[in-house]
Amino acid sequence: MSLTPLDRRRLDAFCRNRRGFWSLWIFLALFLVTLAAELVANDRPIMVRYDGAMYFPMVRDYPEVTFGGDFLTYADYRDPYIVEKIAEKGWALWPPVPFDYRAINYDPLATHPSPPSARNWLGTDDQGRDVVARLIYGLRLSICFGLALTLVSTVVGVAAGAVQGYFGGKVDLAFQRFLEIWGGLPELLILIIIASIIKPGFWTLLLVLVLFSWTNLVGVVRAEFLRARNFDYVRAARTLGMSDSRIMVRHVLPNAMVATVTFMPFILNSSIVSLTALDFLGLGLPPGSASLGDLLRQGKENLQAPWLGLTGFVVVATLLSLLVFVGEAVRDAFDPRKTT
Amino acid sequence: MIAYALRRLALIPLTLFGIMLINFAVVQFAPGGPVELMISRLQGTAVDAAARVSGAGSGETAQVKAAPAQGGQGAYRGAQGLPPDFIKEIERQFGFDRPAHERFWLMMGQYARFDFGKSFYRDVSVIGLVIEKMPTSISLGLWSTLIIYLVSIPLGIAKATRDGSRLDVASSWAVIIGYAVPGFLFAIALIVVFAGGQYFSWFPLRGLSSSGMEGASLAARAGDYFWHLALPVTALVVGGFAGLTMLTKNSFLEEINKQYVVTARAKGLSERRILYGHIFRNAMLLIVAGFPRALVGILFTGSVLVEIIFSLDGIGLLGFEAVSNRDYPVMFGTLYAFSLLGLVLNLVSDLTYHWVDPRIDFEGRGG
Amino acid sequence: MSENPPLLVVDDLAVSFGPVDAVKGVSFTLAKGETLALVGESGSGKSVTALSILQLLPYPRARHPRGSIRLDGAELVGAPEHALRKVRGARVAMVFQEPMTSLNPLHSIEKQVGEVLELHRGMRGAALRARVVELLALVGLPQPEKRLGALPHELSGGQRQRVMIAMALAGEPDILVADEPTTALDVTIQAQILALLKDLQARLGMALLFITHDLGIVRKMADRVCVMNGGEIVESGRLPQVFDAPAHPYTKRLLAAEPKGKPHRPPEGEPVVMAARDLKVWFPLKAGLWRKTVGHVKAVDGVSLDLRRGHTIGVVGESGSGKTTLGLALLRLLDSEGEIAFGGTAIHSMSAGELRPLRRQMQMVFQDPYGSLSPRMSVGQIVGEGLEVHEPAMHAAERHRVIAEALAEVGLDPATRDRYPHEFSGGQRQRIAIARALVLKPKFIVLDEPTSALDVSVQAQIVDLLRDLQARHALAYLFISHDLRVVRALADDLMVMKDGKVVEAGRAEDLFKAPKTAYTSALMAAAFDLEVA
Amino acid sequence: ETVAPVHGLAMHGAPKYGPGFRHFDYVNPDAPKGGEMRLAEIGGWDTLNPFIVKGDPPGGSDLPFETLMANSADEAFSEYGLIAETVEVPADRSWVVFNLRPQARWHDGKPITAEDVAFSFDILKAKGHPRYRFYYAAVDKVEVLGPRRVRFSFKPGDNRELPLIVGQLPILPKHYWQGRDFAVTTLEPPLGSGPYKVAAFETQRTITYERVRDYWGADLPVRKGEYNFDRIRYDSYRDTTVALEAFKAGEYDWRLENEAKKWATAYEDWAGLKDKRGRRQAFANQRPAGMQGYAFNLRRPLFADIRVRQALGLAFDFEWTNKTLFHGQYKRTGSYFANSELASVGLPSAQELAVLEPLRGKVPPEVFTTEFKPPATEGDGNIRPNLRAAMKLLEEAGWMVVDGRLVNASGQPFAFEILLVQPAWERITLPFARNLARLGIEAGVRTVDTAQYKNRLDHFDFDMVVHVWGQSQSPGNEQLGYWGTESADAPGGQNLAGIKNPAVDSLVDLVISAPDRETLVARTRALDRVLLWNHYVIPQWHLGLDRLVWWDKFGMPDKVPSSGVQPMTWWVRK
Ligand SMILES: Nc1ncnc2c1ncn2[C@@H]1O[C@H](COP(=O)(O)OP(=O)(O)OP(=O)(O)O)[C@@H](O)[C@H]1O
Ligand SMILES: Nc1ncnc2c1ncn2[C@@H]1O[C@H](COP(=O)(O)OP(=O)(O)OP(=O)(O)O)[C@@H](O)[C@H]1O
Ligand SMILES: [Mg+2]
Ligand SMILES: [Mg+2]
Repeated sequence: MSLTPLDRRRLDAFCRNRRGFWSLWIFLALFLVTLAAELVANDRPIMVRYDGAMYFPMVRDYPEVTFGGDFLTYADYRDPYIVEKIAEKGWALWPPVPFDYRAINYDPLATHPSPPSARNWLGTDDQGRDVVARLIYGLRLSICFGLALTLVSTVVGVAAGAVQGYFGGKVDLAFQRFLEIWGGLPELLILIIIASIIKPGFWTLLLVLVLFSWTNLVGVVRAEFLRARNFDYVRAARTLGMSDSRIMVRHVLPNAMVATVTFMPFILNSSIVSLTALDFLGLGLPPGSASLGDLLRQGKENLQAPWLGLTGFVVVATLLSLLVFVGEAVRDAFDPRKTT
Repeated sequence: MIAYALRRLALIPLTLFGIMLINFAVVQFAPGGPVELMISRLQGTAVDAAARVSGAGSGETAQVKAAPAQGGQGAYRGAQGLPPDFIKEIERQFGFDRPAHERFWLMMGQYARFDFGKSFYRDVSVIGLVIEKMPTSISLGLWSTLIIYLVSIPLGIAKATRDGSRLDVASSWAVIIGYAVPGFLFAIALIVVFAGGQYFSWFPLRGLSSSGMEGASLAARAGDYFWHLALPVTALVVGGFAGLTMLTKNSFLEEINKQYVVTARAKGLSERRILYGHIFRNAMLLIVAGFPRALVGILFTGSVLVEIIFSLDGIGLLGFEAVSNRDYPVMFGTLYAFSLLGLVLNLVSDLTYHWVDPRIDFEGRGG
Repeated sequence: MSENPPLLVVDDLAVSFGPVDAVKGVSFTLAKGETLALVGESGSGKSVTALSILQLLPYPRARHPRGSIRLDGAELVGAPEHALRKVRGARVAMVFQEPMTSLNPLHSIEKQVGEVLELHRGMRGAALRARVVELLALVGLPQPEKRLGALPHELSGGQRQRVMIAMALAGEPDILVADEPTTALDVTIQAQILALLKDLQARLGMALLFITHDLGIVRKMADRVCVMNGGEIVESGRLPQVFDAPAHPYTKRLLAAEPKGKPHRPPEGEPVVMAARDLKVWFPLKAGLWRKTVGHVKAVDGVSLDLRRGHTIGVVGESGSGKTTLGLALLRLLDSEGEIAFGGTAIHSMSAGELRPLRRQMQMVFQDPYGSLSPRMSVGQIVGEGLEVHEPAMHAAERHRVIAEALAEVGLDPATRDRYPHEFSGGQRQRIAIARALVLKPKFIVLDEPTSALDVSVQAQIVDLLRDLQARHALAYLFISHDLRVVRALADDLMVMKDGKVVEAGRAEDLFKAPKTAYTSALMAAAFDLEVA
Repeated sequence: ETVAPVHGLAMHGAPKYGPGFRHFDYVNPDAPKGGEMRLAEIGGWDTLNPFIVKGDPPGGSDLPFETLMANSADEAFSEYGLIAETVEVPADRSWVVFNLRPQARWHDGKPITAEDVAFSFDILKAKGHPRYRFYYAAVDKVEVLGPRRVRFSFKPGDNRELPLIVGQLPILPKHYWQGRDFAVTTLEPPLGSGPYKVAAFETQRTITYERVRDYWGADLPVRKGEYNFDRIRYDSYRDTTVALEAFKAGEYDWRLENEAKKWATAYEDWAGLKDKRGRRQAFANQRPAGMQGYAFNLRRPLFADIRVRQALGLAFDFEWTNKTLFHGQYKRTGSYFANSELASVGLPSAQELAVLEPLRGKVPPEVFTTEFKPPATEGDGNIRPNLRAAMKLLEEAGWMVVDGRLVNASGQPFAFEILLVQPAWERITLPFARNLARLGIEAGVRTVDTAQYKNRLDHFDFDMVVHVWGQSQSPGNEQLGYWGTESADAPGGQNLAGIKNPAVDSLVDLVISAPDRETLVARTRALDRVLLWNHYVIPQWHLGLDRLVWWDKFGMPDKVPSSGVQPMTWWVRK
């Protein structure tokens, strides 16, 4: 599919916003690295040579006995006993961060959380898990979750706001009442109820959070539509005999995206944070999951270990800045007066 | 517009009824009602609602609460379980011996007469509670809203006019970092640095007034008030700039290139006057549209954390605890009051749309 | 007069937008009390030149690769903001070409005019208001006291233009740059405005940079003329010199061009395409905090008409007489009372959904082309959208071809199809709007001042095109215009409106020859015999 | 029937302090009076009536009130006369008579009468906190025998605690409460008789108590050397971290730390420690710590096999947990009555054997042969030896590893869920779950909110929870609820593990009916052994210390009693 000249212009305009352009690349790079988290940070070696044979623990599980251990259960490659056995008859090639998000660092007998060291670049958390590894896995989860939640709730919210603002009248009146009632729902209680029915996981949480986050944009989008529907070009579009949905999508929406574009990065961020807030209700991700929010929570609970909170904060701030800058570039791209 | 406003007003009771009904229904499904909570309170096994947030009870040894007036010897008496007739009595006390629909109509009847009842757990009327907590919430809400708007809007405007400049980038960073700072960390950091014993003991740790200020002069009391407000309000606002600043900036960017701005410029108006006199009103719609939500948020929910950390008692905490403790009269009472406030604010903001931009109407279109 | 030392010197001015060179080295001078007319092809760079004087182009997108503009010897190009601020509005005022979009949509006209007075004349309170009323009366706005609180969208196109003029004059500038200041005005008002300008010029020694397509006005007003084409001044000199003995071929072409030809006579007895009975549109006038209705503007007040296949009804009448409103109401774009029938089906009671399939057959060219173009769509998309909706089967490539053809037909370079509307000149935008309506080949088109921003040569081209399309496809037009020459060239029936009512209607030829009412004859006289006025 | 009035009562045997004792051993009788102690509590308060179910009373709300008898802090369970001068108890303890002190006075100067006692009993039972209803359920009636003489008679039953429990009855002034509603929360400080009265307060924020100058009981042996501060203030904080900071900033004086992490790290930078204006010290106590542990739900067939339970216990690495997560502050719990003389040690004594012998065959054989020691590790995270032992046990129990997972003969995997209520426990439990995973066991960890947790516990809908069974120095009827067969199926009961063991039942009965302290201790230890060797729980840890920090302006007695530090025996150094 080739780009239309107009899209070309938009792309150019996007790229001309250097900050946004680089932010996007950095973000994508970060995201890619985290997508490949297993290869970057893992508590299994990439390759093991033992007794003349090659093993690929990342791909397959091998019982411990394979390497001369005691058990038929799968080997724990960080177990000093196994490490020793492998060292006797071969070698192991480790990824740059030899921990995954669950692996506990047993070797230096520090009290956890332990401060940054050569072994754990950003220290360990309060269970002795490597912060870098948790960050990499946590970013993946948080970004995926945040993106999905933001996307879904934005689409739903914008659509709802658009319908209300564009049609006005009875539709608006009824929809607004519905929203008001919906907004009056006791979020906390509903979450508690849901928590007592289901065992939360990625998708269920996504669904649950969408229930409450889609309303965020409705009000502002509605306002933008209420205004824009009076513009002459909307009237012109109507004269052309276009369907309402087409007018909304092609004519009004592009000119009523200010709030949406502005708030998207923030919605993404709050998606990430709200995921942890649920932990307090026991409706969070299963304990032990790595997420950015979890890091922040640990930071709060361990003020004596500032590297936890600081790492969380720096990552969130970076992520948010990147997204805001990308958002600005997107805004520029769609601003007719900024394109050449 | 009058007709529209009247219609909306007429719909408010209906909406309110809907909200109450839905909430009432939802509450029926909540696991563990007030009766169960009361029982676990009696048995000393309840975990304080705010404890999950405040960190109380994070010790590694699970503690059995000793009965306050006793030496602890008798506390295990509760271990034998509660007799069923006692549970029945608590149910009766809370009115749970009636069927749900009966309770609902009873409640709505009382609410229609603005009788919101009393808290389950203490002998204070819900209205009394709300009134008691109101000053704190209003203080926090008012000042932080004011500061956020007074800073964000001019900043957003300045950023729009200097889009892409160093000031723009730097201020973006600043507000984003403010936003990204986890609220509790920031609040605690404020306390450690400015109120703790370590560095500067400049500000008080708790509350909204010093004790013994009753007799002091008005100025001294006002000074005391702001002295106490400084830290909590700082903690509240720091995260609030980002959204509004960026919204203002983008709204202005949207307008700043329009033809009428060129006209205004051709008149010889100063940039400032163009921005505030001409563009402002055109760009303000979104800010107005977001206002009710922001206000209700700050008043009602936004400050639970700050209230906990600075040991303030506001509506936020009240509502949060009411839900967690299943203190239904308080929960429904605050819900009622704030829904009403929210509904009215919604209407006012809609009317403001029309006032800001008279082209806006709410008539049906299309279809 | 022209012996005065030059007040404004424009020297080798060039303007470029990115790769586009809009103006390529223009030089002229303007002395106190002098009137310089800038004429030329649509899109030749007249407006851009005018905007450069006040440095109002969208910098930094727009650049001046070279050239200077000096006012009383002081350089304006690249002058600092505060210096410019002293010039703008006070010494040099500007009437913008597109009054419809140039007013602040949310400020009352009182505020917009008053602001200039307050800023440059230091007026306040009652004096300010009195002066605003006076100014509005001067430019011929009816009942100015009553409409002080009106917002721009509540005014007709001509009324807005007059507000613009009042605004520019309020500062009593040394130089007035008027970019097509009378396009939306009927001839009577036009004459009144021109007289007003002349009077001011005489009294205050105001210099006038007049940009117009209307050569009649040039003849009447100008001392000197510059003719622009393709971003350059191809010929300049004193009025008689240029007009009587044009040297440049473009000037010759321009002077020769005039909407020619007669409406072709379609056969009688064709079916009625659009019929209206007793159509009424009353706008409520609101006041007070609660915006209570205190009266009505009877914009259209009981109009009936029958438009037959292949026919054109010309609608003329003073500015604010309800022409636009009538057009909008016929297409059901405004709520109205009365009956409307399209192709025999009553459409006044149809819902929007029922109406939608009929839309393709009835189109409109809006009086404010700029406002009617979606700012975030390219021109190609705008023109092609109707096709996309109504002929979904059409291949993309085919659609491309049709769009290019439509653009070419209205005299636009198809290569510009990927530009946004704001990157065009006023006349170009108007043509885009025409192309959008025509590309669908509807049965019925309302053309609301479709040629007001076009120079005579393009105008002639458009008129020919319209006539040609009508002949080929038996289109029916409702043609609204102040330019009676164009009306005469296109309309076979005529409707004269005043205050929302039809004062006179009938065969165009007859009316032109023998107007029955004084109102019509005054209009005619003013139109065809400007010098007389 | 007449019995001689005595000055004090012990649960078993004779009280430690004889008649005419001057003061408790753990006080300084010459402690100077004066000064102020500032304390903090978490959470607000809204009522000054601590005796009812509604409202939250402030810290120290019991200071203005007194009971008939006062506990001593260095005995298992003994009481000495406070408002009561003497008590009369028959040998079968079927009733009790209290003779009130003539000098006992309310703060308004009126004497405390037998009527007040009867009134207190009635109103507390009728309108007071429901716990009074349970405590005094076995009290048949109260009779006022004279102006200062009152008698409580008990329903038939062998409950030796009752006179002591009645001794704990708070006494309220009848004349004050007449015309006032006892059942509602109040902000009017109720009239009391204790060493302090409320001086100033702000609801939710702070309260100050002031020493009563002419306190009638100041020189009583049970009061001597205590309550030395002129003023005691409680400030309310909502957040623990802030409360800690406030302490460090000198906003209050005295603090009990309950988090190992904070104890180890949070005071390092405390200016008070650096310049020696503050102190940090842990005081050992002998308060029974009870049993805290991962409790198996025996109702699940998965845990029916004792070898399985034992194997799971082997996977819990206490030493590592303690070292790396708790800064080595905790002790492993090896008894259900840890940190007290009730805990079993070594091999069973003769007296214990006498109790256990009849049960031979019904209890695990190790009870007689081996001292119970929870499995130990090196503490370096390498628990291979334990895992080997565990695997062996599991294999014996019929489990085997297939495809890395532990399955039984019918191929069902070994999977269960550890249910938590406090997020803070996740960090302790997740490493345990990781260790289990190495045995091929799939242990999920789930944290839920209080209401749901309670709900699931009430219906025994869990596989494993963390639970603590609190114990007193004097175990009694509560043991039935903890371990009795009958309570195993009572919803909401405390027998979470679902123990249904006749041997345990008979031991519990013996404990409850123990005639004297010595027998009680022996029988309790026997019970302890049987419970331990049944591996009903995976024992965790206990502290046995009061971790204290304070601004060093106080003097304190030389001796810390067995029930821990008593702040009210401290005084402000001059
Ligand atoms: N913002 C812009 N970006 C790019 N090109 C522009 C822009 N504004 C104007 N142009 C181009 O500059 C040229 C001159 O435009 P200008 O508005 O001066 O024409 P004009 O002579 O006033 O024509 P008209 O009579 O139609 O108003 C046109 O070809 C137009 O397309
Ligand atoms: N929305 C509105 N609210 C109030 N009055 C309006 C509104 N729209 C138009 N009018 C008034 O209706 C009258 C007719 O307007 P209309 O636009 O139809 O005039 P017109 O004949 O097209 O004039 P022009 O030639 O100047 O364009 C004018 O007096 C105008 O002020
Ligand atoms: Mg132009
Ligand atoms: Mg018009």
